[in-house]
Amino acid sequence: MNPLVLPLAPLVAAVLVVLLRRRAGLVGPVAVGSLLVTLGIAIGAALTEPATRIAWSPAIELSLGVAGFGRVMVVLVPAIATPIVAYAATTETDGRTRLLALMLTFVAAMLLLLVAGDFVTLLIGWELVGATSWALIGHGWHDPANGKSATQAFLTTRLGDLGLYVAAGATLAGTGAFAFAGIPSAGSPWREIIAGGILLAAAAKSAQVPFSPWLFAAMAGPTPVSALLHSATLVAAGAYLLIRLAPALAPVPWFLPSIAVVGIVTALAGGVVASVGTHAKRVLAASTSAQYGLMFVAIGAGSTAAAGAQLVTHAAFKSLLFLAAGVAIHAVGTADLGRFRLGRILPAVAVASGVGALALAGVPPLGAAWSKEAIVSAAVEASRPLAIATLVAGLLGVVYAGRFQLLAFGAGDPDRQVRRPGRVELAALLVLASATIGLSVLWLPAAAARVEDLTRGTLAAGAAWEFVAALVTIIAGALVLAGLTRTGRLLSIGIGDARRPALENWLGLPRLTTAAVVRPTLGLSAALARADDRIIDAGVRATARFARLMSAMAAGRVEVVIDDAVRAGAAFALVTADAARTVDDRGVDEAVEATGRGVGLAGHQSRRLQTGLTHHYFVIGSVGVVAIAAILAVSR
Amino acid sequence: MMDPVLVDAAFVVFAVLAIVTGYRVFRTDSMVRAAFYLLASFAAVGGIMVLLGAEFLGMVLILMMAGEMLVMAIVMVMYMMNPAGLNPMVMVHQDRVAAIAGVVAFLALAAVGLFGGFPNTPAPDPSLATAQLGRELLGNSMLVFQTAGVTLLATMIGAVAIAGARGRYGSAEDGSSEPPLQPDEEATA
Amino acid sequence: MNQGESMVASLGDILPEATIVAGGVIVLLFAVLAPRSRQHCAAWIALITTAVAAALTLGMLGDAQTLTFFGTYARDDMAAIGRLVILGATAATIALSMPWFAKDPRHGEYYTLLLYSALGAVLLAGATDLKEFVVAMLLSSGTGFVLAGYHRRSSASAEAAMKYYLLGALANSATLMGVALLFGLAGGTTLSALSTGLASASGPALVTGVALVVIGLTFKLGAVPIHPWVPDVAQGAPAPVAAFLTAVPKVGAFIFLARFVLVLPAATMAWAPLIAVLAATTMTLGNLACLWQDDVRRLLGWSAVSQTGYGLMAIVALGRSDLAVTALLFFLAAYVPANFAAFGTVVALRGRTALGDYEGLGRAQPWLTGSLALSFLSFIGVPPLSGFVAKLLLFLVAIQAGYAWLAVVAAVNTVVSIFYYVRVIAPATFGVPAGPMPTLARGPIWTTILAAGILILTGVAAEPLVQAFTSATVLH
Amino acid sequence: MLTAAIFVPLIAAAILALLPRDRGLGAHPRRLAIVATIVAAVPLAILAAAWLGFRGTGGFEQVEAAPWIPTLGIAYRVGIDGLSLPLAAMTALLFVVAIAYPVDLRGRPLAYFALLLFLEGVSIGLFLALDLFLFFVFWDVSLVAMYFLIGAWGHGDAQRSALKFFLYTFAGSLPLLLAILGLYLTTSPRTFDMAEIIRQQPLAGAGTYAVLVFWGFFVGFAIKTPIVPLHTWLPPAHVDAPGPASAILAGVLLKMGTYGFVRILMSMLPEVWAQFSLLIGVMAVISILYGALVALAQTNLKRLVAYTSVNHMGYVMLGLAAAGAAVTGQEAARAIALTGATVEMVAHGLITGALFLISGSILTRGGTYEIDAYGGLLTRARLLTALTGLMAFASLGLPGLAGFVAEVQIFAGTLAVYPWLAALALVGIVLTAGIFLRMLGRLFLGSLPERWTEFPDLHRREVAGLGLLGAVVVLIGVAPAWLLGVVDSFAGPFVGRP
Amino acid sequence: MTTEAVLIVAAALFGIGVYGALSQQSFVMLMMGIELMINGSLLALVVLWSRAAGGNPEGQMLGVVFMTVMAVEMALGFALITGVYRVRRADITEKLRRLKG
Repeated sequence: MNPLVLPLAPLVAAVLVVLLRRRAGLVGPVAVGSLLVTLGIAIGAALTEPATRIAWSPAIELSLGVAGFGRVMVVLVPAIATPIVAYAATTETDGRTRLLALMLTFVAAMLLLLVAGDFVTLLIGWELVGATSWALIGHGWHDPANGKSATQAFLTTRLGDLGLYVAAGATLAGTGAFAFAGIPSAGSPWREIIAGGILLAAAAKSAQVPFSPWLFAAMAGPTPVSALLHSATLVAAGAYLLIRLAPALAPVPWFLPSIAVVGIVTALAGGVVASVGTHAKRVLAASTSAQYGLMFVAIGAGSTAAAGAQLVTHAAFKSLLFLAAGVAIHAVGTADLGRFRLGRILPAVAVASGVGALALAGVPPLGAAWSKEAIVSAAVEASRPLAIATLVAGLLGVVYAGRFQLLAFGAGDPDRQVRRPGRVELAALLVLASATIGLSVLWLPAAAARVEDLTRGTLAAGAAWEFVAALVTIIAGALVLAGLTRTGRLLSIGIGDARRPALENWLGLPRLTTAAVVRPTLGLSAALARADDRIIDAGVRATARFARLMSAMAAGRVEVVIDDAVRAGAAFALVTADAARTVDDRGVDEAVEATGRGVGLAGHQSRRLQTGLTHHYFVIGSVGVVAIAAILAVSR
Repeated sequence: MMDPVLVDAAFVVFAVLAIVTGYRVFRTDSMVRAAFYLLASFAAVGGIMVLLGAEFLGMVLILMMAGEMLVMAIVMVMYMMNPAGLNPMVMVHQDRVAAIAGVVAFLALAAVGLFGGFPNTPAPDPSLATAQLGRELLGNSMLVFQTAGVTLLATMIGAVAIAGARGRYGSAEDGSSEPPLQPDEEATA
Repeated sequence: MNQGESMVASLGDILPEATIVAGGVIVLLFAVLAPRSRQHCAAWIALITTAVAAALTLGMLGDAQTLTFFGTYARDDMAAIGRLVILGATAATIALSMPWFAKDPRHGEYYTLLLYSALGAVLLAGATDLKEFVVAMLLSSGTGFVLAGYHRRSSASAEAAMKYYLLGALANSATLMGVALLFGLAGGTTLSALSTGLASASGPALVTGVALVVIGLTFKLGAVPIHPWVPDVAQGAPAPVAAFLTAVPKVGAFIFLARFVLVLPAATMAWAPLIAVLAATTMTLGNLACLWQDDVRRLLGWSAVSQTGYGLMAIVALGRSDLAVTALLFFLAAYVPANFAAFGTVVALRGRTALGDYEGLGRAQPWLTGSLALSFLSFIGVPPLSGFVAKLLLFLVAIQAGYAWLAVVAAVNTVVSIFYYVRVIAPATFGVPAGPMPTLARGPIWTTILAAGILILTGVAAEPLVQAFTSATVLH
Repeated sequence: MLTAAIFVPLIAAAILALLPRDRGLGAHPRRLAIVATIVAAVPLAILAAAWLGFRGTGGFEQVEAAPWIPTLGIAYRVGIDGLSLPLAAMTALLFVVAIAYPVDLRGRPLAYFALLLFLEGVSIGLFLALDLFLFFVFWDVSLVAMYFLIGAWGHGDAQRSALKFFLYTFAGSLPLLLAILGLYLTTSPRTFDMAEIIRQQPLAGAGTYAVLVFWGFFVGFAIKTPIVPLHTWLPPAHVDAPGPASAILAGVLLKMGTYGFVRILMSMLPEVWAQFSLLIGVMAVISILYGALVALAQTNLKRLVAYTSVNHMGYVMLGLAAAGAAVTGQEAARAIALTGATVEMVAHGLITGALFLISGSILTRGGTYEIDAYGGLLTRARLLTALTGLMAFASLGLPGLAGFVAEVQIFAGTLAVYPWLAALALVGIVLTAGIFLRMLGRLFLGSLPERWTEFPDLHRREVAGLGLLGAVVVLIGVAPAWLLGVVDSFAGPFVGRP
Repeated sequence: MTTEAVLIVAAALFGIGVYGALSQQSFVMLMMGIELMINGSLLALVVLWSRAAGGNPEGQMLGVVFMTVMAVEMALGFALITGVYRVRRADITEKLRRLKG
């Protein structure tokens, strides 16, 4: 089997969807069906590990293959996407065809990214994922704000993409080709450059600090889009890349520690943001950043297997949570967490969401708890402060997970009139909730080896006290929640309205970016554009001044030498000066134009030499003879 | 051959005459007088030329200039501002520049005369000069001679064409202008 | 030595020239004798004369290359090629003149003068002797003064003629002194005598003599410093004459200048820097003065000045580049038709000369506009017109001669020149005509188109010309 | 056959120019457009055939030669290699679309189509020419034709812009001519034959003389490319030119400069190029960043696209700087940089050509290029939005489209040679992304202003033309092997890749 | 009567001629200046012919040529003066300044 079939299947389906846009009834089933087919193909591929090469030119060969952690991911992506697309097909009415086609394209791009065995292919998938996400986020295009958010998201991730370009170039420089396989053989400094590039790309894509705010912007898209982007796809790409390539780059001494630092910082910062947020989707988005931060910690600590497990479990429960949040938002028409509390009205949804929240909090025996446990173990093995920080992040996780669940689906007024979810929505929730629960198999003793095999990584040998510590954090978190609920500060967390916006909005990070990057760029751009329109005003002035000086000199000297003929010269010298001043006063645009004008002035001047008076011509001729004789006499 | 002293004396006289009269051409207040000064200057130069052995050239010069100056005097009387051509007049411009130019020209050529480094190969027998000229005219310089003839012919035609007031078909000037921009104006023109 | 026989034999060397002399006389006699209604036939006689002379010249091309008339005249390819260009230009002038002078009662002798003026240029091109040079220059200028003033009722024509005359008389007189000095230094007047006689000469006499001769030539060339007549004649003289006078004397003068500089003693006389300076100032001044001209004829006059400057680059390279002669001759062969295509347009448009009157010419007279544009593009040096090949060769020889700076100056000037050419072409092609734009007659139109056609033809098929020019011998 | 590709449009142009204006084709612009399009397609077909017959030997193929001015070593020589073939083919394609594209003919259809066909022959000729003289002839003539196109069918201050364009680019062509002559004079035997000169390498080790010749060429090509700060002729020329002329100007004429860099400077003066390649790289990066930043601030659609051209040509120059650098051991990367630069020429030609055509269509409909005058056009013009979006994404280097294929190779190749320059240049792609996303947002998204409620979508001729370009852009983006293979057959041997 | 002395006389005549040509307003007077220049040239020629060129007959021929020049220029000058006076009533250079620039 050609691995190219994997991305092609949803792509063909996307085309099919567009073609079928007039048959409204068929669109949804085709989209979902195609994903199921893709899922089948993906499972097949994961078992057979196909690989192929496509030659672009004698110098560039693309290699595609399902290998390593990619085997898990190719299955995971369509598996998560299927319920989400089904959800989208039933809930979204505005531009549904476009949305579904784009989602399918997005899945195709994501699959291409996953089957990439070299940097060019990776870049193709990577950038296509970014571009389709731009279109998905900006789906509601009538509102200009959505377009802006989409652009922000795209630009931020593209900034990270530069790292990938750099890594690609460095790989080429170091190995003569683009394939991942060559990375270990790349020498210094290329390996360092590759490492730096990949770290940048992964951090941007996985919404790590300082790139995290784009995830908020990405919330401008419809709920299924958020679910798709934040669970197993867009955001996962960064972590996936690190899981795939970190082992090869591990010899770079600063590489893994930096990953860990980025991860833990994000995990903590994201945890805080998620804990104080009041916008349902943003809370979840911040939690996504935080959870991916944990994955980075795992990778940084040397356990790609733990990160992989976390990625899988997170994909399941986060998409579940997003869909649940979507149902809730749909029901009440707002994303403000203070206005939800739908537990009594939508009990089924609340239960499903509860499963997700428990997973997010890392409560055993769910699979998510196992993966979190593995991360802690890895962190312990790597460094003690890291381990402690990881535990703190876990505590925050319990808080924001619980807070979300309580605020969104806590007990509220049972008689509120809200829109109720349809069957497909519930089914999607059910599927995802089952998956979340099903992942509890990770606790089985045989699972560890299996995970190590699937991720091609290793798990740290955990100690018993770590499990205890994890339980303690959960209990502590629960106590905090209880306290907050008791004091009625669950929503506000005791933070004043003045400080809330900054805190909520990624601790003010976006404002910093605006001030430090966006504004200067735009300002520079405007300034340059102005300058370009009237380049080098100074040049004009200088030219004019020079002309004036010259003509003044001519006026002074020439009058002494020959009176009449050159009195004319003096006259136009003055005119030149005058004209030059006019030019100066006008303060004209470009240096080129100034040159042209200078020549034009010279034109006026030289015409003045032709006075129309023959005796002047005689003088010119006489001077000419003298000059000619002088030149002849001087030159040898 | 004349006595060298006499020759020198004659040369000095002619030279002074040529220069002084030449200068007076532009320092007189009457054009007619200027013409005669010029004639005198030419005559003096003709004299020097005779002294130098170019009898034929010298005499031709004198005769030619005599005729020419008559024409010039007539033209002046005909066209110049003061019909009599005898009234005082100063019609000079850029006098200073002209003087400088004249002095520069003189100094340069005088320098050429003094330091020119011309070879010193005098004519072997000046008495043969006129006969040589005749042979030259019809021999080596045949082409030059013929060209000069054509030139004189062309000059005559040209001078008549420009200056002649009456043509073969009435006034010579009718129709002697540019065609009008629009053809219909031609009828009225 | 039997002088009579050799004279007859020599006469065979100047058959084309003799033909022109005879043609001129016949035209004159015809003009005197024929009734007014038949006067225009004089033009045909003149045209036939040029054709016969050209045919005779063609026969002489590539023949034995000798000096004739005791070393005073060259019967070489250089002269023959110059003669062909001059005769072609003269024929074009005649074609332009026929309708232009149709109303002039002195129509007939005009052609005699024209033929003799051409003869002057022809003789100048062949002269290898200072006497012949002086007489030829006199013939060429004397007739030129008259031709320039031929519109006897036009004050502009009279003014142009007078100024042309005054400058010419001054320059010629100065030249006489130069000739006298060179004769004194060399002991002879032929160029070969100069080349041996001047070999050891140096000092102020040589410098002054050469300077004064060069001054005379700059008058004929319309180069700085005796250039001011060119725009005046271009504007004031009858348009066909303007075309003639801005082109034909130049051909003779360029060729004589080439012969002249080659006999100067290379050891003591560095003439190339002088010519280079003259070239640079001439092209620059001509171009600058063109920039704001609102009179198309005057513009063409100034552009003729600048073109002379380009041509002088070839003179600079003489003896320093194996292609200098090629460049010079090609320049002449490219410049002359372009000049006639431009002035021909003016003639065909009944002397239309105000820049504003050219607005919308493209819609009214597409063929003439095309010709005008082609001639301007050739002046600029846009391929594949012959002006381009000429400029390429000029740049080439200048660089080869070590005068790259001159090539750069010429290049800068070329860019400047675009501006004023476009000032004419742009309104002509993009504008809308304000009224009808009647033409004079078919003859000038066809002449113009033919001249423009030659520009394309000699530009695209340049090889025959390049080959002929490269193998041309230059006697002196 | 290649000769026919040059001369069929030239001859057709001559015939059109001579046709009567009030009868026959002259009186039927629509029929005339069809005829012109068919003629314009002939070179495309010929070049397609040439492509099929292309063997990729590394040298010039399908050479056709005839003596022209043998005395001076000038001959008519045309042929193709992996560099010229893609460019010539792109040119032919772009011309077919440009000629078929609807435009306001101002009552002079014959002249319009004659000029465009003339320009097509000339442009193709330039890329196929294997003789410096012939090359220069085509170079200069293209300026004249473009001058008249802008002047006669432009809008705004068209004549001034046309003049500026003409003066400026002609000023560039003269140093070029001087440099050609300087180079020619050193050949022995003297010849203008490019292949022979490349073989001779007459200026190897020629010191200052070679450097002077180099900068003559450089200035000539840099103005046309254009490289900042020699770019100021470009925006006015583009803004005032009619859409198809803009497309040709950006798509074809700018490529002449970069093509000249490779074909002449890098091939004939490789030592000097290597000597200055870092400087050239720096200039390229300045062009990239400057072009992008200035474009970011534009409110005029055409100026915006024009400045992105400056930016994109900067990428090309960057690739060329890296490809010609004297860095041993990175032959593979340098070949990739060269391939990328060449592909960028093709890609930019197609993409920016299309964007200028689109600008023309928008002007026809809305009467202004001011971006802020529009908004929400997606409501009314879906095809316009789709095609603009496609081209905008292609221009910002989205994978799957032609621009990416070029840019990834340029960056990767350059990074191996000049890591810091490449890193700086990469910022350019974020900026271009910002430029185009903002542009798309402001033109098409948001709410539709009242005045555009009747805004018509593209019609068939426009869709067909843009669709064709789009298809090729996608084809190159998705499966570029057919193109890269051809280009690589030139690039590999050029850098001496083992 | 040395060569140098004659040449200085010739130089003086030439110089006066130049002065006249440049300083005179009237066409006729101006022409007289030119005549004087030729006069000087002629004198220089003859002395050089006689003393430096060994009496080469070409020199005398050149003298004839010079005189031809003088005659032709004067004849045409008068004709042109007549013509200009007829259409422009102009007798001095200052009156001819329509063509300029």
